[in-house]
Amino acid sequence: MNELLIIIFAPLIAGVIAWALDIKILRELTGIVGAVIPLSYLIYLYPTIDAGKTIQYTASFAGFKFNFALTQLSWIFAMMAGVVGLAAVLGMASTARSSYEWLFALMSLTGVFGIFLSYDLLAFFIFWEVMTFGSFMMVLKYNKSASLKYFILSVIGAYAMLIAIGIIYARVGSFSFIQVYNAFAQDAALGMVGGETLFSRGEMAAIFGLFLVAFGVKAGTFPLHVWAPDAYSETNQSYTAMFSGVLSKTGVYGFILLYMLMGYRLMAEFGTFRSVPKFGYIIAFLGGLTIIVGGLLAALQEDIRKLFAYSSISQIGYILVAIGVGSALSIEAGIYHAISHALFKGLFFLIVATIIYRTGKTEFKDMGGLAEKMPLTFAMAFVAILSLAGIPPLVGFASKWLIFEAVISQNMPILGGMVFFGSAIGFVYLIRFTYAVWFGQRPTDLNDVKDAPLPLAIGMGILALLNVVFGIAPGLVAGELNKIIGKDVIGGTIWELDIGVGKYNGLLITIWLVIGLLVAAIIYFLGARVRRVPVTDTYQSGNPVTMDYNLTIRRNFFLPLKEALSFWLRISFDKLYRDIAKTTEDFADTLRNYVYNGNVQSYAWYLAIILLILAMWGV
Amino acid sequence: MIGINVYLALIAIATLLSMYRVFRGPTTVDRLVAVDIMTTITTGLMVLFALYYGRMIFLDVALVYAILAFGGVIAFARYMEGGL
Amino acid sequence: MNGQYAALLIAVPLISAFFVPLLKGAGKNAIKYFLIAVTALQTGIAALVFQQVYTTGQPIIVMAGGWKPPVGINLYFGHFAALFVLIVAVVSFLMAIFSLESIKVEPIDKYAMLFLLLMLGATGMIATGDIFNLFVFMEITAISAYALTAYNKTGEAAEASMKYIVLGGIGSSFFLIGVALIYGSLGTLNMAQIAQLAATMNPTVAQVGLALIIFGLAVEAEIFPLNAWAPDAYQAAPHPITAMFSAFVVKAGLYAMARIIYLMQDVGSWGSVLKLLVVLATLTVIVAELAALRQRDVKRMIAYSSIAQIGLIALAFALGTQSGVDAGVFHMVNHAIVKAMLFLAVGYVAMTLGGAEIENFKGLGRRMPLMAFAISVGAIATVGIPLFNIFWSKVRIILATLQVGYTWAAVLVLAASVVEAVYYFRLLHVIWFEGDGEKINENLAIGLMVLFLAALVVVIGIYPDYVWSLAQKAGNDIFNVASYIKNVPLMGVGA
Amino acid sequence: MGEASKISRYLYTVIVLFLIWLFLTASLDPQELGFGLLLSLIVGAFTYEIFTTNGLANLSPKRIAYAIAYIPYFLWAMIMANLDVAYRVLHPKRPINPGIVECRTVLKSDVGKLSLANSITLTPGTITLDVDGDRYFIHWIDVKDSSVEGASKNITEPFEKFLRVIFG
Amino acid sequence: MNALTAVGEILVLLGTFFYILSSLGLIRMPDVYNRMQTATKSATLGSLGVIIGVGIWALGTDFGSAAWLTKTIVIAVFLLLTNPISAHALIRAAYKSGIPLWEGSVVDRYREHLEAKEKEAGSPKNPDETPIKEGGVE
Amino acid sequence: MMKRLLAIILLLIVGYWLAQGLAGVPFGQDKMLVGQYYLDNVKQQTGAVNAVTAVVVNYRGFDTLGEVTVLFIASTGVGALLWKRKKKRSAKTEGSIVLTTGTRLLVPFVMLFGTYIFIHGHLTPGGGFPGGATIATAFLLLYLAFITYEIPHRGFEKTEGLAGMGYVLVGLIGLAIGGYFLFDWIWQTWNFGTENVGRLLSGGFIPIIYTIIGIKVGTELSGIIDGMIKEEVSE
Amino acid sequence: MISVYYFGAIALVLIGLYAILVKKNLLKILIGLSIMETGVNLLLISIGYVSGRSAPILSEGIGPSQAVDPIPQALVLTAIVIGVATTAMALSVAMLIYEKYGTLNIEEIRRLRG
Ligand code: NA
Ligand code: NA
Repeated sequence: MNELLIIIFAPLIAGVIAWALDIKILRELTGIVGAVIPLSYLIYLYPTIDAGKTIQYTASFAGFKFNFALTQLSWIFAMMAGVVGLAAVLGMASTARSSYEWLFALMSLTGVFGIFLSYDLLAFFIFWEVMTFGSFMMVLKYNKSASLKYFILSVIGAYAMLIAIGIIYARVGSFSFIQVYNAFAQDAALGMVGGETLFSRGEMAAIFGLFLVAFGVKAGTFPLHVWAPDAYSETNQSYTAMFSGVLSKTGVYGFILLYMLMGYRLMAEFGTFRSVPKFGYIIAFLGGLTIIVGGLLAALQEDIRKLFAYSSISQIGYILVAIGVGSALSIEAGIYHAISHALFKGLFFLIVATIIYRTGKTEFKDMGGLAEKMPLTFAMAFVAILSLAGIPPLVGFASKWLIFEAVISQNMPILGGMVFFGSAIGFVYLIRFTYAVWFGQRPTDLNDVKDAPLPLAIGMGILALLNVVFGIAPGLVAGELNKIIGKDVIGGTIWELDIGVGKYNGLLITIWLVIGLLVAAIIYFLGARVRRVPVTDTYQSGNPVTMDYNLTIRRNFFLPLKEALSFWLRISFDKLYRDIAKTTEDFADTLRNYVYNGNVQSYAWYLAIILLILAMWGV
Repeated sequence: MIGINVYLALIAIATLLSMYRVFRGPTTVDRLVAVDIMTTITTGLMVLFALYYGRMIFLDVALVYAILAFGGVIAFARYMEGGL
Repeated sequence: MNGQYAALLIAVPLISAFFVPLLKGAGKNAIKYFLIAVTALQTGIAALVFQQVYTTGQPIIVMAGGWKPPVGINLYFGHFAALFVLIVAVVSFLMAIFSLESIKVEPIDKYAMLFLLLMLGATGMIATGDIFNLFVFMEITAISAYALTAYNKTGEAAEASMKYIVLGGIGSSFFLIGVALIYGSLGTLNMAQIAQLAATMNPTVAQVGLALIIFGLAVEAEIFPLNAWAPDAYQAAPHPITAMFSAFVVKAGLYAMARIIYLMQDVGSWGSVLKLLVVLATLTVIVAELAALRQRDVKRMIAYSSIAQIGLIALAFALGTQSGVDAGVFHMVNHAIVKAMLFLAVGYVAMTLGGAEIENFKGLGRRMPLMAFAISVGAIATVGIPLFNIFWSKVRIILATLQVGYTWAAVLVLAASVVEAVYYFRLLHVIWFEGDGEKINENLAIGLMVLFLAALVVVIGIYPDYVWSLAQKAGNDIFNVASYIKNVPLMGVGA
Repeated sequence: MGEASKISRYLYTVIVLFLIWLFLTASLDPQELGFGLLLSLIVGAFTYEIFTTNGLANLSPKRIAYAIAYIPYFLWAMIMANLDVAYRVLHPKRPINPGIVECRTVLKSDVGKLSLANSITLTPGTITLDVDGDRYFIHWIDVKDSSVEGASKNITEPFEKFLRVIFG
Repeated sequence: MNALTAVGEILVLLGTFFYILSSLGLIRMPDVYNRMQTATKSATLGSLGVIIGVGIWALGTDFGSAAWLTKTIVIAVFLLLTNPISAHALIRAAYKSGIPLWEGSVVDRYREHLEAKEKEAGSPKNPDETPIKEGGVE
Repeated sequence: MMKRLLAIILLLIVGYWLAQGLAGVPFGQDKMLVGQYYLDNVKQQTGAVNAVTAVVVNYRGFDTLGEVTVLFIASTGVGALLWKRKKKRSAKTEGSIVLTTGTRLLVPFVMLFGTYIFIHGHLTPGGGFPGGATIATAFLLLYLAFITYEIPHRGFEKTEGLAGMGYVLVGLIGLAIGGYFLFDWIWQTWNFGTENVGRLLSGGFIPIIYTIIGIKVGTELSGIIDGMIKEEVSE
Repeated sequence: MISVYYFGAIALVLIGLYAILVKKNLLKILIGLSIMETGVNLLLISIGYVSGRSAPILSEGIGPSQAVDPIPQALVLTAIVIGVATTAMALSVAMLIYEKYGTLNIEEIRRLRG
């Protein structure tokens, strides 16, 4: 069997076995093996990819030719999926409750690998569906309305994609990326010289719009993001590490594909503005809006799962901004941020999983002072928080910095502002998370909480480690990214990123940081003998901190913000969609009762009317 | 003499005339009586047609028709008086 | 090998149906087992025919009475008929087994006869090579369907049957007018000869005749808005019969429609007939899906879903391209399997739990896990999730539709599919995540049947190549009229 | 009157049926004759029990002679009846005086009663409405005498002298 | 033209006349009872005329054979036997389904008979108790 | 009223359309293709004088088999739908002596005539269906005249089944002897009755099939009548 | 100009359809259906007619060139029987409906809908 197929199908097969076995421990082991195999193969294939080769595989199946390829780009995305997938699966070993979850989690992982390794539109679509279905089933188990929302939007997205693919296929006669690319390139060239193009302007707009919907839904782009907060929060949180960390990246990957396959054609058709393709603005500005909306809403959440769900949305916004801008640098920056988001958000959700696993609580108001009880988890959270907040020397800083530079270098101040705003609001919600969960007074029922179980700890460990490693040595990532474009867009060394207008040296910063920390530690230990005070025994302005005060940060902390935004919060796309759905259902009812009214004579009239139409049609 | 066409036409007219009662009624039995008469006349018409075409085989058709019509009329009549 | 034995496909169910009155004394179960035996035998013969046609690649032409067409009526077991007659037989066999458990209403002997004749009618409709004989077999199918629809003898059943009768009656009358026109113009009823001479027809006659024939068949093929009888009939009929309606009865009508459409492709107004059919087929999908959306009766909901799928097949056939027809045939096969399974499972649940209302399906995952599993597989397959059989045919239909340039139709059909996804989603949720209850012992035979069908769904979903190659050959059988004409040994009357 | 033997009844039925067959085919082709006989035998076997009680006794010369004589008599009555109808239908004033009267009959056999009833129906201005035992209820288009005796004298008696002999 | 065709045609002519008469009676008479009075008789006689007439007429043609006459006789006898029976059944149906006699009717002995019978029986006779008579009718 | 008006307008348009179609098939014109072949060859190929019969039984035997089946379905269906655990005649008024006696006299004749019709199917118009219908009329008359009359159900159902099987068997014998289902082996293999064309003993298996059909139709229609005429008896 | 037979046939079909479209009583609708079938049969027969020719029974001096088309007649025989069968089915269903619903008014026979 071909190695690409092994990478793709190993998780699914493992999942089916785990599901069929349904024996505790065995199924966990099988599941982990299913996640390890693709990762191992990807690592094993690295030398080949590094040598600039692509691994191709073509299968004739169901009357179609399916193409698969492992390219530099897909290898990067697949690695991301492999790592985060493994971490998530490790987490699931602790938190998953049934073989059902193993089956569908691993099925969605297969979908993800399939998407990244497909080299034709149909395979891409099929694995897209597999992934969607698997993740949908994961949500379904936990929450009906969340899964329904996710499902409907996903199905709409998938069907949008199918139509776009179908239109392309109808003209090109093939699904293969190469042939599709060639056709579009030729078309673009023809269009330049005013020749007869394969696709009309309207068709190009339709294809672009359809793909925008398809990828936008999956990525959680505003205003198609409404499924994400619920879906991310209403499932196994270990799985969400993969869901938010990897699955949403398929949307990102889709946008990149869009650029690769038909970027020229779209540019030729719709032109550019300040050297950025006009269609790219749409993606970029939707990304910007996504950053702001996601960030603000994240700040307003009372539930940690929701907080990170919205945070995920917001972070994807960054990536879309970067990709939308469409320069070589910005695309690399986008992918870089995709990786770092996968790493830190995966880590976050595993942390959330651990907290929920140990405490059974999800809301700020029920938490506090956990740092003392769960030191390891807290350490992980510390890494994640720093990374997300974009504090050097963690990976989050490197990618955000790149995006900011890429946007600014394209002279796009508004987008730059949006990105900056996103970072600011990120601090806001992270502070709350930091304080409300880990510090302050601990509710008494959490006094017996234990730290993370081993599998979860390993999973978190892997991700935390990578957060640090890629932060200290950002060139590791940048080097791979450059290979996609084929030139050193991001210069520098392993430790240093150099993009001409600016430099970032992860190692240097780390060294300074370590020195700083050492100084702090020395001061701490050499300082006056401080009385050890339990975190719960806190005074403020000479008065004991009451539970009421303690709760302020945990409950409606950002109420003023909420009130300030009340006008905007009332505009809810969620509600709009709900209204549309309700209207559709009512319409369906009316139609059903009117058309199938039970009266045989009405039915006979239908026949007569068809006869009339036949007669009038002149058929 | 007068010619078979004329008889055919006249009998056909008689059939049509009895149709009047079929549509007019007013009671169901009126219609039934009319149908009965109509079938009787039609039987005669069919026999005459056999002669017109010179095909004796049509006489069988007329007899089958008479039998079925008789059965039908009796059935309706019995239905009307509650005899089914 | 001489293929005349294929006439047994007609003779066996007939003679068996006639035999049932003699068996009446032997008791209800004897009749039910007899039914199983006959359908098994039919399956065997159909398998033989299938095997011969697909290995030799040559159709079997059964010449009734030894008369060569167009003098005599011939049956044409080409790739399509061979495949579908087998499906008819297999589904009948499964439903005969299901009847063992599910048919309690008397008189069983009459049920068995009507059951066999329903199977016979569909077989004949698929096999016949004569347009009037098609009418006869269509009526055999329809009238036994009328009777079986009302078989439960409830008010609803009678009502449903009456609707079916009235609409079916109008349809068949106009069908016959169409036949009369075509016969009047060409002097022949043989399909191959009609195809041969179609181009020479008076264009007005051809237009009106073709339109009327399509109209008549569209009632049986459940094309909107001629399908108003169908939800009622599906809901009211005994469960095995509903499965048969959906799995092959409607398909026989659909096939007949496709066959005649393609036979008449030399007729001037062909394109506009197809266009109209595309519109109606799309409407069929949309209206049926919307009607299913808030349906409380699961059997009726699946009935609407079935109609929608039929609309999809009709759309595929109306595209007028080889790829469309292939996709349509493929979808027919897949849909037959899935809907047989769904109606089997839903029927069994309804008879065990006392009704098909959605409330009865609460906690089904715990109460009847096998049936819940089957319904889930069926639902997921119908929605068109990869790794399940319908995905492949649905994608093919959409691609074929877009290839012809009916983007609007593809968009509308997919929009309707979103609706379909929603109601199946709700069903699944009710089954697995709502309610509770004690586990009920599920009937072994029925359990095995649904597992078999579910396995088919998944196997075809994972490995569609074989069935797809069958579908392609069968599709070619419909689409490639020149080879159809060539294969029928017309004796040159009137030439 | 007692019942005749089964064989007699059967043979009588077969003979009648075969005669009808001869009339139907009017052919002396042995194939026709043979099949006619065969079918008469088969149909006779199924139906002789309801067809006749007297069997071959019906074929006595006297009865046949009276039956033959009855034909012109009846036809004449019928033609008279129709001329009467013609008068009433075509007369602009439609001179009618209808009512239902009762008659008695001396006939005993069912076939006799049937023949009487049919004869009444087909002759001047009368239709048999019902028969109950020996009492006939008759719709009369021009009631001349509403008493039982008077009506009988007018309506039933003219036919009975023949029918009494033919059917007993 | 020969004697047979002449006789036949005369009979057909007369029959046709009675047919028309019959349908006129059907139209002109005031109620269902009187319609029956006029229509049944003339239709039957008309049939006799037309049908036997055809039989005889055919004998005089070049395609004629004895079978024409015998067959027409069978048909004529059949009608002669059945028409009064159906008239009887119909008039009974009319009466029992409650159609009143024409307002000018002078007497209704049947009503008296039925009323007397009802009084005598107390309740209407149960039809189930009357079994089919075994044996023939003479 | 509006509805009626709409219906009329609609029907007029449809009618006009149909008429347009029919205008392309002129009345009275010779449009025969296969039909002429039948007329030219019927006597020699099937031994039947009545071309319609030959078409019905020989050339288009499949239609006829189907037709028989349809009627069988109707009888079965009526039986199934009107099935009651216990059924009984529900007539309230007895037939008068006029009707009962008339029926007694007519039934043998009607039955004989029914057999006459189907046995002469290849020579005269008619055949199994009108013959069967005639026979059924005899039973109808019995039902109408005698309010307690019932057909022998078991026997009728079995006869119906046997007749149907007989038809298929004749067809299968054709398959065995001549290689084709519904092959007329009597005429084409045995050449029975070739010298008799126009007489009774000719027409190959037509008389056999028409006899079978006649019996089948007769019993079936009687069964339908029986099914419809009776009502449920509550126990 | 369209022949009177065609005209009659179409008229019957349309009258039947009219009854189906406007009559409220189920039996009348079924009668409409039967009328329609009759019209169709008449049409079939008319289509097979050839001017100046006789029934396709090749006796009594009628040869192959003097007979009308036998096929439509054969078809009509079949169609009639099918019509009878449909009518029988329809009537028994109507009886069933009357038994269960106590009415034959189609406006009231609509428990199944939606
Ligand atoms: Na009469
Ligand atoms: Na009469």
